[in-house]
Amino acid sequence: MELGLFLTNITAPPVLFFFLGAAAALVRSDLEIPQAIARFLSLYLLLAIGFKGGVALAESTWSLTMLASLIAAIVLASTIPILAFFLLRRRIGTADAAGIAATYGSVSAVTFITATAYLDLLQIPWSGHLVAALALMESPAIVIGILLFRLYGPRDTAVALQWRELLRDAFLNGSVFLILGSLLIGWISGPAGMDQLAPFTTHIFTGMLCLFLLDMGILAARRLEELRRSGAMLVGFALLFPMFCALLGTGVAWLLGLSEGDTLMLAILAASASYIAVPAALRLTLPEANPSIYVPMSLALTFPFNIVFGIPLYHQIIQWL
Amino acid sequence: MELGLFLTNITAPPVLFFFLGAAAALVRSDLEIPQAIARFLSLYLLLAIGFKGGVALAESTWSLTMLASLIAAIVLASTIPILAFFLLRRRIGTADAAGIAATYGSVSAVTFITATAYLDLLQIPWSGHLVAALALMESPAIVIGILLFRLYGPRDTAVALQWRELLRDAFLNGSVFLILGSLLIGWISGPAGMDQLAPFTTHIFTGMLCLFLLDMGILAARRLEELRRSGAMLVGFALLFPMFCALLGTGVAWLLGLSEGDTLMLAILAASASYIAVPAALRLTLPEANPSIYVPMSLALTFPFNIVFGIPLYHQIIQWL
Amino acid sequence: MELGLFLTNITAPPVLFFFLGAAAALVRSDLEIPQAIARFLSLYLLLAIGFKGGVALAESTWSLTMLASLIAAIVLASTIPILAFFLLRRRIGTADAAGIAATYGSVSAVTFITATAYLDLLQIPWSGHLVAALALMESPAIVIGILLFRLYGPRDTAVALQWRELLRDAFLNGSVFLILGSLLIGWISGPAGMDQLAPFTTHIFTGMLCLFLLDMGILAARRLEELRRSGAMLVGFALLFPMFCALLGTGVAWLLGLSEGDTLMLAILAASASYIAVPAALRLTLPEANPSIYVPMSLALTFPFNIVFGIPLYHQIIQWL
Amino acid sequence: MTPCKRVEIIIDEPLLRRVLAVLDDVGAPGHTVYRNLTGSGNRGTRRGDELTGVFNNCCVVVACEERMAMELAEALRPVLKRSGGMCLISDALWLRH
Amino acid sequence: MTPCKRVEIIIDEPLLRRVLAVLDDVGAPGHTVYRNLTGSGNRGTRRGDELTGVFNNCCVVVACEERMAMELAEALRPVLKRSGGMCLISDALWLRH
Amino acid sequence: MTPCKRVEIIIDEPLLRRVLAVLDDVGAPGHTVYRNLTGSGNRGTRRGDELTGVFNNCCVVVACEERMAMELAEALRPVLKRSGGMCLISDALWLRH
Ligand SMILES: Nc1ncnc2c1ncn2[C@@H]1O[C@H](COP(=O)(O)O)[C@@H](O)[C@H]1O
Ligand SMILES: Nc1ncnc2c1ncn2[C@@H]1O[C@H](COP(=O)(O)O)[C@@H](O)[C@H]1O
Ligand SMILES: Nc1ncnc2c1ncn2[C@@H]1O[C@H](COP(=O)(O)O)[C@@H](O)[C@H]1O
Ligand code: NA
Ligand code: NA
Ligand code: NA
Repeated sequence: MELGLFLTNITAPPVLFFFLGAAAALVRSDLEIPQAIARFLSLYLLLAIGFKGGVALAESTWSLTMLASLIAAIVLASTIPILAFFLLRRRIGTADAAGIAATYGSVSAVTFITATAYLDLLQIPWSGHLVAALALMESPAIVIGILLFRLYGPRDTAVALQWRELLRDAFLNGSVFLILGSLLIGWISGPAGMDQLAPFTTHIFTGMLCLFLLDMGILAARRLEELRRSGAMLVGFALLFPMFCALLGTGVAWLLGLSEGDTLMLAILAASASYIAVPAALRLTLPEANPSIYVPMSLALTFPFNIVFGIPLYHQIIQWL
Repeated sequence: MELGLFLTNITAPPVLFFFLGAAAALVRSDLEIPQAIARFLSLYLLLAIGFKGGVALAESTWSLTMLASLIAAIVLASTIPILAFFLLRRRIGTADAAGIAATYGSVSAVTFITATAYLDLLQIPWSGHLVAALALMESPAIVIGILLFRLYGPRDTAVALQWRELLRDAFLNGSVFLILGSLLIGWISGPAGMDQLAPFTTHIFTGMLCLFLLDMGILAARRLEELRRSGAMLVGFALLFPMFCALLGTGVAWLLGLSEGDTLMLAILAASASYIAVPAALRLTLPEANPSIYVPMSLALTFPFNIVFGIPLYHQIIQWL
Repeated sequence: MELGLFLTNITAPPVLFFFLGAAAALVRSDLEIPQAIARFLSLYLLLAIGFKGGVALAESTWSLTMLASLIAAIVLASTIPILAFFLLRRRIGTADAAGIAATYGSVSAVTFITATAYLDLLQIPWSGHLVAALALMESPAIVIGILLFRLYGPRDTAVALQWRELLRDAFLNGSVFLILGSLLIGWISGPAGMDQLAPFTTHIFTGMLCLFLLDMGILAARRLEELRRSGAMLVGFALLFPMFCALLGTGVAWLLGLSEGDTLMLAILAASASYIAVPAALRLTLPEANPSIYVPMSLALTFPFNIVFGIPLYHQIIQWL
Repeated sequence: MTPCKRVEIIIDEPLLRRVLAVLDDVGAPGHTVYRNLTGSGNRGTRRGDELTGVFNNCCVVVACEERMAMELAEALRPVLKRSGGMCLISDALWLRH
Repeated sequence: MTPCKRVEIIIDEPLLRRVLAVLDDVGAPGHTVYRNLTGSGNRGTRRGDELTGVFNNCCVVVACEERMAMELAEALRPVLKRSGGMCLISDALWLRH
Repeated sequence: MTPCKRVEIIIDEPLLRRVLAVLDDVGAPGHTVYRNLTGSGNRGTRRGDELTGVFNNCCVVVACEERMAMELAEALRPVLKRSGGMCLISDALWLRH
C-alpha cells in the first residue's frame, strides 16, 4: 500500500479522535461520554447521512445501475452471513456462529460515514443511493443468522420462534428506520430542504463525527481485554474476514461497473460489521449467543481495522484494478 | 383551503420529521430519543427563539400596538380556559375540566416555533414581541384552572391551596423563565450579540427543530391509544376547540390591526395547548386531574393538528379576510 | 476600574446567560439542564478549546518564551497550593486546608474559555500554547494537596497512599486528557483540519458556551447557601486569594515579557480554581476533606467573581502596567 | 448492626418534593432517591417519556426506627391517597460505622 | 398495612419487554422499573456502556401476594435460565391508602 | 429457592470502584449497581447536580450467603467510616434458575 492514502486517512481529525478515545481507555483515564450523548450523536449521524443521501438521490437521474447495486447490496448482505456461519460453526458452536454471522453480514453505519468523510476529503464523488444500500444491508443478516441457528442448532430449543417480533426487530429497528426515513425526507425536500438544513446536517457534521469517534475509541479499547477469552482464531477471523468481504464487494462493484467512490463504499459496506442493530436484536431473539464474543470482535477489532487500515487499503486495491 | 400553503407546510423538513417519528411509534420501531436529549433540544429551542425575539425587539421601535397585543395575549390566555372549563365541566367532572382548561388556555412553544419556521420559509415577517406574548400566555391559565377547581370542585378538598407554590410553579417555571430571560438577553446584546450567536441560534435552528419534532412525533403517536379511553367527545374537543380559539385570536388581531404574520402567530398561540409547563405544574397543584386525559389530548391530537393542518388553515383564513 | 471593559464583559451573551441561570436558581424556578447535557457541553468546550489551541500552535513558530511560559505555569500551579495551605491550615484543619489548596492551585477551564471569548470580542490576540499551560496546571495541585495532608495531617491515617491511583487521577483525568489530546490533534491536522472543523469548534462555540454558563449559573447559585456554614473567613479567602494569584500571574508574565492577551490568560489561570477535576480526584484520595466546603467556595464565589469582575479587572491592571 | 425498617416509597417525580417535605416533618434521619423510573399500577402505565418527568416515577428509600416508620407511613397516607403511588416497609439490619 | 412479597428481578434491558409480558400473563397488580443499571454475575461484567443498552441491566420490582409471587417465580424461571439474570423475593408490608 | 442476604450499600459515586474492589476481595458472587442517586444523611444533602458526579450517590446490591454478608459488612466498615454512606442487610429468597 502506498503511504499517501494511509496518511491522508490517519491524519484526518475523526480518525485521530478515535485514537484519542482508545488511548484514554488504555491508560484508564476517567474520560467518558454519557450514554445519552452517544445515542444523540449516533441519531444525528444517521439522520444527517440519510438526509444527505436523499438530497443526492433527488438530484441524480435514475439508472439501471442504481437498481442493480441495491440488489447486489442485498445479495451481499445475505451471502456473507452464510459464509461466516459455515466457516465458524464447527469450531465455536452453533449459537455463537450464528451470532457472529449476523454481526458480519450486517453493516456498520459509522464505518460507512467515516468512509464518506475520507472520500469527501479526497473530493472523490459517491452516490446517494448507497445510503439506501446501507439501510437495506442492516437487516437481512439478522434473520438469516436466526434461521441458521434454528436449522442447525439443538433440536430441543423449546421456545417457538416469534416471527413477528423477529421481523420487527430486524427491519424496523431504530437505525434502519431513521436512515430510510431521513433518506426519504431528503429526497422529498431536495436541494431546497438542504438549503435549510445544511448548517446542521453538513457543516457541523465532521465535528460531531469526531466526538462520536472519540466515544467509539473509548468503547472499543475497553472491550479489548474481553477478546483474550475469545482466542486467536476469532481474532484472526475479525481481521481477515472483513478483508475477504471487501474483495467480494469490490468484485461485485466491478461487475456492475461502479465508479471509484461507489466501489469503495460497497467494499466498506461488505467489510463492516454491526455493533448496534444486531446486538440489540440478538439479545432478544438469540439469547443463546454470547454478546461478549460477537460485540468485542466487531467493535474492538473489525471497526478500528476498517477505519484505520481498511478504508485506504481497499481504496488502494480499487485504484490498482 | 388552497393546496399551496398546505403543501408548503407538509413538505417542510420539520413537519416531515414529525411524521417520521409518528410512523416509527405506530409500527413499533425501537427508535427512541433519550429524555435528556429531548430536554436539551427543548431548552435549545426556547433559548434560540427567545434570543431571536429579543434581538428583533432591540431593532424595532416601540409602538402602542405592541403593548396592545401583549395585553390582548394575556386576555386571550385568561378567557380561553374559562370557556373551556364551562364547556366541559358537566360532562367530565370538575377536576378534569379544570386540567383541560389549564392545558388549552396555556400555549405550546413548539407549535409557535414551527409556525415561525413556516413564516420564515414563506418570507413573511413577524414581530419579536410575540415571543414575549408566548411567554406571558403560558402561566395565567394554570392559575385560572386551579381557581376554577377550587370554586366549583368538591367542598371537602382538605388540602389548603399553597399560593406561593402555585404562583412559583405557574410564573417561574423553567420554560417561561428561559424564554423571557433569553428575550431580555437578546434585547440587551442586540445585533452585536446576534453576530456572535447566529450560527448557534439561527443557522442550526431548523435542524435542531427537525430532531425535536422527530421525538414529538414518537411521543404523540405513543399516546394515541390512550385517547380511546377518553371518548369521542374529548377527541372532538381537542380538534375543534383549537380552531375556535384560532378564530378568536384572529379576530383580536384584526381588531388591533396586526400584520399578516403577527395575526397568524396570535392565532396559533390561542389555538395551541400546553404539554410541558402545564402538566408539570398540575401534577403538584391539581393531582385530582388525570394526566392521562389532558396530556394525550394536547400532545397526540391538538399539537399534530395544529402543525400539520392548523398553520396553513389559519393562514388561509387570514388571507381571505 | 474604568467602566468600559467591565461593561463589555457583562453585556456579552455568555456572562448574561450566567446571570440568567443564577437568577433562575435564586427565585427557585425549576429550570434545569440534565447532567448528561452539562457533561456534553463541557466535553465540547474542552475539545474545541484544545483543538483551537493546537491549530494556533501549528501556525506559530517555536520560541523560548513559549517554553518559559509553560514552565512558569507549572511553577505557579505548584506554588499557589502551598501558599493556600499554610494560610488556612491553622484555622480550618489540615484536611480541608489541603482540599482548598488543591482546588485553588488547580485551574478552571471554563473561566479560561470565558476569558478567551472576552479577548476575542476585543480582538486582542492570545497564544495557543496557553491551552497547553491550562492542561499542565490542572494536575500538580492535586498531588501537592495530598502530600501536604500526608505530611501535616494526623499520624494515624491508617490507609496507605496509593500512588498509582493518585497519579492517574491527577494526570490522566478526563479533562486534562481531552484538552491535551485535542491540542495534539489540532496541532497535527493544522489549518486544514480547522477548515473541516471550524463550524463545529468555532462558529457555534459562543452559543454552546452560553448554554453551559446558564447551567453554571444555576449550579453556582444553588450552592450559595452552603457557604453560610463555611464562615466569613473562607468567603473572604474565595474572593481575595484569586486576586492575589492574578497579581502573581501578572508579575510572572511581566517578567517573561508576555503580550497583553497572554498576560491576562496567565493571570486568569492563576486566579481560577477548579471545580471539576479536583473534587473528582479528592473524593477518592482525600475523603477526609469536606466537598461541601471547597466546591461551593470555588463554584459559587471564585468562579462568578472571576468571570464577572475578575477578567475586566485583571485586564485593567495589565493595561496600567 | 442495628435492626431497622426500610421504607420504600414510589411516587410521581413531580411530587418528590412533597414527600421530602413529609420526611422533614417527621424528622427522618436521611433518605436516598432513585429517579427516572417507570412503572404501572392503578393509575395506568407510566412510560416516563414525557419531557417534563410528569410520567416518571421516583423511589425514596428511608432507613429508620420502627416507630418513625409507622409515623412516616401515616403522614404519607394522605399524599398517596390524593395522587397515587406505593409504599412498602420491610425489615433490615443497619451497619453502624 | 398488608403483608406482601417484594419480587425483584434483574435482567438485561433488551429483555425487559419479555419480563413485562410474563407479569401481564400472571396478572401482577403493578410494577416499577429501574433502568441503566450495571453489574456482574455468572455471565461476566455488564458495563452498560454500549450504545444499545445491550450491556445494561434493569430491575423490575413487583409487590404482590405470596401466591402470585410463587407463580411469577415459576413463570420467570425459563426466561432467566435462557438468558441469565437474578430474582430475589422478600417480605414487606404494603401501606394501603 | 435458597435463602440469602441482600446487602445494599449507598456510597458516593466516585467511591464506587473502591466498594467494587472490596466485593472482589471477599469474593462476592455478583452485584448490581444503581447510579445517579441523590439523597441526604449525616454529611448533608447530596443534590447530584455536579458535573463530576461528586455529589451523586450510587447503590450497590449484592445477594449472597449470610456468612459472606457478614464478612462483607466488616470489610466495608472502614470504607464507610472514612467517607460516609449507608449499608443495609435484609433477608431474601434467591430464585435458582
Ligand atoms: N404492585 C406494584 N408493584 C410494584 N410497583 C407498583 C405496584 N403498584 C404500583 N406500583 C408503582 O407505583 C406507581 C403508582 O402506582 P398507582 O398510583 O397505583 O398507579 C406505579 O406507576 C408503579 O411504579
Ligand atoms: N449475587 C448477585 N448480587 C447482585 N446482583 C447480581 C448477582 N448475581 C447477578 N446479579 C445481577 O444479575 C445480572 C445478570 O446475572 P448473570 O446472569 O448471573 O450474569 C448481573 O449483571 C447483575 O446485575
Ligand atoms: N436513613 C437513611 N435512609 C436512607 N438513605 C440514607 C440514610 N442515611 C444516609 N442515607 C444515604 O447515604 C448517603 C450518605 O449518607 P451520609 O454519609 O450519612 O451522609 C446519603 O446521601 C443518603 O443517600
Ligand atoms: Na458486512
Ligand atoms: Na391556547
Ligand atoms: Na489557580
